[in-house]
Amino acid sequence: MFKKIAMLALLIVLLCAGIAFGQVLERSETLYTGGKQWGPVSNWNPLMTGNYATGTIGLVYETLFLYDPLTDKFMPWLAESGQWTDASTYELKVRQGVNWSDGKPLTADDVKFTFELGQKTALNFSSLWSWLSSITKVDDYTLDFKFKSALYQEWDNYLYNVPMLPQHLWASKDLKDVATGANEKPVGSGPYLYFAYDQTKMVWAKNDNWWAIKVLSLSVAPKYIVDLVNTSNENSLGLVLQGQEDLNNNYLPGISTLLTGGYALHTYYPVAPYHLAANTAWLDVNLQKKPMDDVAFRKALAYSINVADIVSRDYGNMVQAANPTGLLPVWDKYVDQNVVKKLGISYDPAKAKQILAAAGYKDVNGDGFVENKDKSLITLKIIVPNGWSDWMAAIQIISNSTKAVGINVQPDYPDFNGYLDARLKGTFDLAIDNQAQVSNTPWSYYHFIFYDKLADIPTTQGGNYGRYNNQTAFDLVTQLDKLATNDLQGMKAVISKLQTIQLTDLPIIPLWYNGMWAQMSSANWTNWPSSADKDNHYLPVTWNGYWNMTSILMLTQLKPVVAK
Amino acid sequence: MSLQVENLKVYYQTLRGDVKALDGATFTIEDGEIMGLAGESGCGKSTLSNSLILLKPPMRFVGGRVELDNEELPIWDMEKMNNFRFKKISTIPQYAMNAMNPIRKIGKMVSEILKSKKVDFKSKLPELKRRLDLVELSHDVLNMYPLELSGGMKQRMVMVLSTLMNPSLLMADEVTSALDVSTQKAVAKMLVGFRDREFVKNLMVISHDISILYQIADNIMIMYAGKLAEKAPTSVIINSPRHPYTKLLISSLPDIGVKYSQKKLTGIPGKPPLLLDPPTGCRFRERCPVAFQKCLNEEPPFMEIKKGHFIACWKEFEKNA
Amino acid sequence: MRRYFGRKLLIYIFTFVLAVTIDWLIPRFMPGNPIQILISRAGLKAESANLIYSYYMQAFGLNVPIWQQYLNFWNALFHGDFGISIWLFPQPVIQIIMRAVPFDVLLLLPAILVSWFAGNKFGAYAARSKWLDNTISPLGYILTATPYMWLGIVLGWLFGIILRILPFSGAYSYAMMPSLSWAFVGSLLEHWILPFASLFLVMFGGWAIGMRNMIIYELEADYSHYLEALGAPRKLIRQYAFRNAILPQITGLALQLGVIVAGALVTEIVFSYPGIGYLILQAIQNHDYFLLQGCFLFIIIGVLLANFAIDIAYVLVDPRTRTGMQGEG
Amino acid sequence: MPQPKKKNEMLYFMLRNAKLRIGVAVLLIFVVLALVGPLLTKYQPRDYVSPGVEPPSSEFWFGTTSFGEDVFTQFVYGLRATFIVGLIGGGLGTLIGILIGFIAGYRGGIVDEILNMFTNIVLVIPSLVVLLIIAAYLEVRGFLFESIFIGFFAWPWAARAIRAQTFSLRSREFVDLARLSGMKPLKIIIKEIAPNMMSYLLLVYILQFGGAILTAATLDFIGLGPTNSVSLGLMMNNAVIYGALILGMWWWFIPPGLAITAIVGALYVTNVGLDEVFNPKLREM
Repeated sequence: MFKKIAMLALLIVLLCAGIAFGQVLERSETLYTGGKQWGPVSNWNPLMTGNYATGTIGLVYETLFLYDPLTDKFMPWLAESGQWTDASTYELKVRQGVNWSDGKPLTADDVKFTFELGQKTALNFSSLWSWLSSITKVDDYTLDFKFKSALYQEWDNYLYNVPMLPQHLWASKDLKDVATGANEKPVGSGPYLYFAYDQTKMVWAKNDNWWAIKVLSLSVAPKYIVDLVNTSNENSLGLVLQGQEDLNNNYLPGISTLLTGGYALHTYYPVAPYHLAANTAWLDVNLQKKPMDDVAFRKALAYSINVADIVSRDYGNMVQAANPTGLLPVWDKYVDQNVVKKLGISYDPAKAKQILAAAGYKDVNGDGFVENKDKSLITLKIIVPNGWSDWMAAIQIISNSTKAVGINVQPDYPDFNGYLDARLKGTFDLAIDNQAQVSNTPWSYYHFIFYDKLADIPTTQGGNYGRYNNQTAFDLVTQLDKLATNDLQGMKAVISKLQTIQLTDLPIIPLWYNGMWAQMSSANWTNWPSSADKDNHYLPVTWNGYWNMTSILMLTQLKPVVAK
Repeated sequence: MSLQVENLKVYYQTLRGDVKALDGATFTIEDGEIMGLAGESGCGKSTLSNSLILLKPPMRFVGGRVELDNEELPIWDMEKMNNFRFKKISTIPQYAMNAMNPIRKIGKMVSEILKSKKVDFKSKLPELKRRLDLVELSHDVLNMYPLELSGGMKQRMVMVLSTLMNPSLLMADEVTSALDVSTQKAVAKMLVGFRDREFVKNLMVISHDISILYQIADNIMIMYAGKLAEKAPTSVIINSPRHPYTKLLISSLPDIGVKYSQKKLTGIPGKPPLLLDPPTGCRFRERCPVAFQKCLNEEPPFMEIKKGHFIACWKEFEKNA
Repeated sequence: MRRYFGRKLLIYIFTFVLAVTIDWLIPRFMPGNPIQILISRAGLKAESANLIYSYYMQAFGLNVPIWQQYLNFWNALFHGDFGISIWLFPQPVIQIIMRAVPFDVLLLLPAILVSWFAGNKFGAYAARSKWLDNTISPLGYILTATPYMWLGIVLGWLFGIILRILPFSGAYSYAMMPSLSWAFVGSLLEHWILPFASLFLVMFGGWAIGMRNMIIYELEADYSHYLEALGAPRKLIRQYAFRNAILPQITGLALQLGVIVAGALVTEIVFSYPGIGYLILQAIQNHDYFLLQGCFLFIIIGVLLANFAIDIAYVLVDPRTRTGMQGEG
Repeated sequence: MPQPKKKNEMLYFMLRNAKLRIGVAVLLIFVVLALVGPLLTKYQPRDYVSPGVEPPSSEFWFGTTSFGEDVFTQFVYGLRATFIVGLIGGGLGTLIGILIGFIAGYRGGIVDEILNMFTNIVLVIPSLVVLLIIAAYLEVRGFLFESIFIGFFAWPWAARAIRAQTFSLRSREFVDLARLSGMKPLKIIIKEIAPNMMSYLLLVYILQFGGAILTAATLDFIGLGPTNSVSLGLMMNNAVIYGALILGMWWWFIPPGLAITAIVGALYVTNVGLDEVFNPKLREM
């Protein structure tokens, strides 16, 4: 009888399975990726940051430029070129010979249309219009962007983040649909086309008429890209080790131990830290609370944390300790070494003790922990989301190392929304944070840690959860934003000031760099990006915003193991 | 000579050893005889009746011989006995109220039982109906579930079913105890009726209630502590019992109808001995008003002192002698 | 009988109302704001987040008074609208659930029915002889005491990792698209075996034990003794005992449903089997309250229906319910 | 047939009942382990004591997790947690069950109708799912909390069973007697009914105990367990999330599950053993 039921159920499955076709994709032509998609694909709307299917921006919808963080170079992509004709005018030349996948040409109108959508409804780049005044079409392939006040740093960021949309298909949509519609069967200009999807994956198929084939004589290797939905880290790990998943971008603990395990496993660096740095993990310190409001205490705290221990024990050296400024390695050139030498802080328990003593934090009741100056107990909670085990491990190590200098810090693991809430409402003591991603400018980093609209934090989640309030710093950030991106000296000058402030006031305490976790399997595809000179140095990451940071070019370099 | 029991010994196995619940019973029941069996609870009367039809652990057959219609009953053999059960020897159990499968229509159950005994239901059906009429049950009961019947109805149904094959021996164990007085009388009458119509050759009626036995039994047998104390025609037992225990029993009856088991035998000090290892000699001696030396050492045999009157008591033997 | 169904129905209606209310209540009286999470996941630019925040607030109807939200909830419910998922925004929750249901059916129905029948059969055997009892019963106790997920993990490890003969993740090969090809059906069944097995085994243990004990009781019942006294063959007696013992097992099935559902949830989680259970896990991890609510309601409805089905089955086998009297309380 | 003395007879059967002996023995082993275990280890469950991924050794009896936590330490602390949940959760469940069961069973009539209806309602709702929902919204979760919630949803079947028992007892002579002698209902329940059900209540508690443990394990496994401590369920959850299967770290996920199985199984067996002791009908000679 159960056979009957099984067959019946089976039928239902098939009915619900929607488009059904039996073919199994040819392995040697297919690239299996994973690590971005934390649930079945639900929309292909490039304007819905954080929700769209892996590669919606990058594989299908493209941006005007690509940005290579490793070389800090912009690469004309849908745009041919772009420069500032005067202080407040940016002239953009749209590349000719680019077609949408439905054959229609991509012109200046599409670009204009796309940017102006942000004016009509709430999109991720809408805020642009608070300082952009108008876009005028010079000719079919030229646009002039007129600015009220030009925020050069930010503008460059938009140049490689805003996806270009086909006006002839989007103009007719109502704005709600534009902002939150699922946009099934997307039509873009990129190297891949919508092919199929189901519960477990998104399948992209190569676009043989991709403009770059002719124009840049670039061609992506995989005929199909299958992006698998993450079921569990364990499962991903299994798929990678068995060479079934070619590229995985999850944090997989223990990878370092497996590299030598005879698996066809590959990471960007053959040795520690194995992965490139994606963002900085730092300690949010709530400056509204005692004793964190005392800079001396914060300093002592900073000196007391044994980051090396976190790096080696917790991460098995898969991450690097952060520079005292917290700037990512790609931003090294902006680090003012003198400032760091003078003010830089690194693990030094003795110094921490001494600072505490000097500042008048003494262990009055002899419980091994110092008390406030008013003799009241100090017991701080340090929070990370429950289940983020690498961070959970980290704060335990922190708690141990602060204990050594007499600061009582208790690890606590609220559920994610508890963690989020505490930071947004500013009710936490200490928390780990890493929300400033690698980008074209340190401005984005400073904009986050010195976010100035303190009142709006709960809704904007703009950063600065410790509620650091220092107008000078805020002004410097704005000033930095206004500097031309080629004005390296000017930028350095401002950033050096910011660093001085940061390292003297310690609104946050940088700890380590989280990696661009990338486990690559050379079982079916080779010529992966790596640190070796002979290899390509593109980013092997499928996360949102990384395709347009050269990951797309990685696809042009891949070589199938069994040529078809 | 229909039922002959010779020195039947059936013990209960317990962890502490055998409980000698039936320690050598010898008696006979003549054809057409209704024999009443009485005694305090725990005296072994149920053990006796059960052992004759369904002797299974913790009961253990120790010795003795049972003949029904001059044919030995292999009562120690659960399987072999199946050839006799229902057909030659049957029972109306104490629990007749719940003796029927609650989720089977009665008719179906009967047919299934008959089938399992290789008896054709169809051919038996008319007889079955006749007997239902006899016990004043409508034929519809066959299409009913037990829980749709009253206690008395169930009882009668079981009576009919148990006797359907005209067994030569029927044991009725406390059939009346659960019923109200009026129904008791009715049921009792029916038992007699069954005997008169020779649905059953002979009957062993076990009851707490001597008054019931008085109404229907030809002979009454009294048991005490796993042994037979006295057996005699009903009138004799009631009017001129010989065994001191019986005397006390009868005298202690305030008036007919009171179940003596309920009020402890106030007249008789002490209580029956533990049957785990009963004392030598007469088992009643500790409570016996007339006990003497002999009772202490020797166990009195169960002897016929007058035609059809058996007792086990040294004192009485002396008198006779 | 009408009374019997009447009261059952009443209970189910009450249950449903209560469940819906709980379901609606909990998220609203718990800390944390789903929209904040939606925003935080999107990693928006601070300047744009403000606009989008208010946009979502009204998109999810969280900007109206509480009592009105409650009414809207019911209203939406009767229109089969379980709200919109945050995790898979902007998909309707009902749509997501409907995609998962077939897999639950595929997994649960066989597991429950087969284990129930098999369990009862073996339980009855166990009651038959000493050595069967000494083999089946201990096995049963161990199985029924095993946490579903653990059995799942162990099976997965054994057959998936060590022996490498069965897949232990997903409902079908990641390299396939659903289709009527034999390849796909094969893959489907292949992926189905382990989750089914771990569900089946645990439940089987429970039923076997239950039946075994029931039969033992029933064989001591008066009607069994009477049958013996009438010399009825063992077969008939056991048959009667079985028929009587099956009744509590049926009600047991109804009572167990909750536990079974729980078991299915974790089993699906262990094997990443895309049923409701797996959805629930995702909903929790992604703080998709609307999806979570949807799943909860869906399960409740499912359980209620199943209960009702069982009630009917019960009436069919137990005369007592039919003859006006209450079967079991 | 005269019965030997009741009390020591009970004891005799208890000592003689194999199921009971096995069950209790197994339980004792784990109880002891839970009590003294933490003294045997020099670590805390969340300490990072090694580079990680170490198979069992004389140093780490149960090996270490991929973060280098000592599995044995987590195991013994997890055991403690497990028993606590069983005690509190199971206890509460039984208590509520007793309360409602007694009242419904003794009072009968409309009170019974209502309580019974309520019981059935809670019975139908799959408790774990409700627990899931509740737990999912809690930002910080603790053991006590978990246990209590489990208790709050576990009582219905207990209430049902006890109600039925009370019914049957209510109509016994000695209760009637007590009633006639004008005893207060509560007093009757406590003085007359409860004592006659002690054995039964014990059985109910044992089952509740086991149930609570399993529920807790399930919750923890889904990742909704206590946020600040270890439990056997949590260990399994971590093992699965952090690839213990693929990495072949059997020592990480075998012990916790095995322990739960053993404990709950032992509870069930004990339960049956006691049942056989209390109901002579079930004793095998």
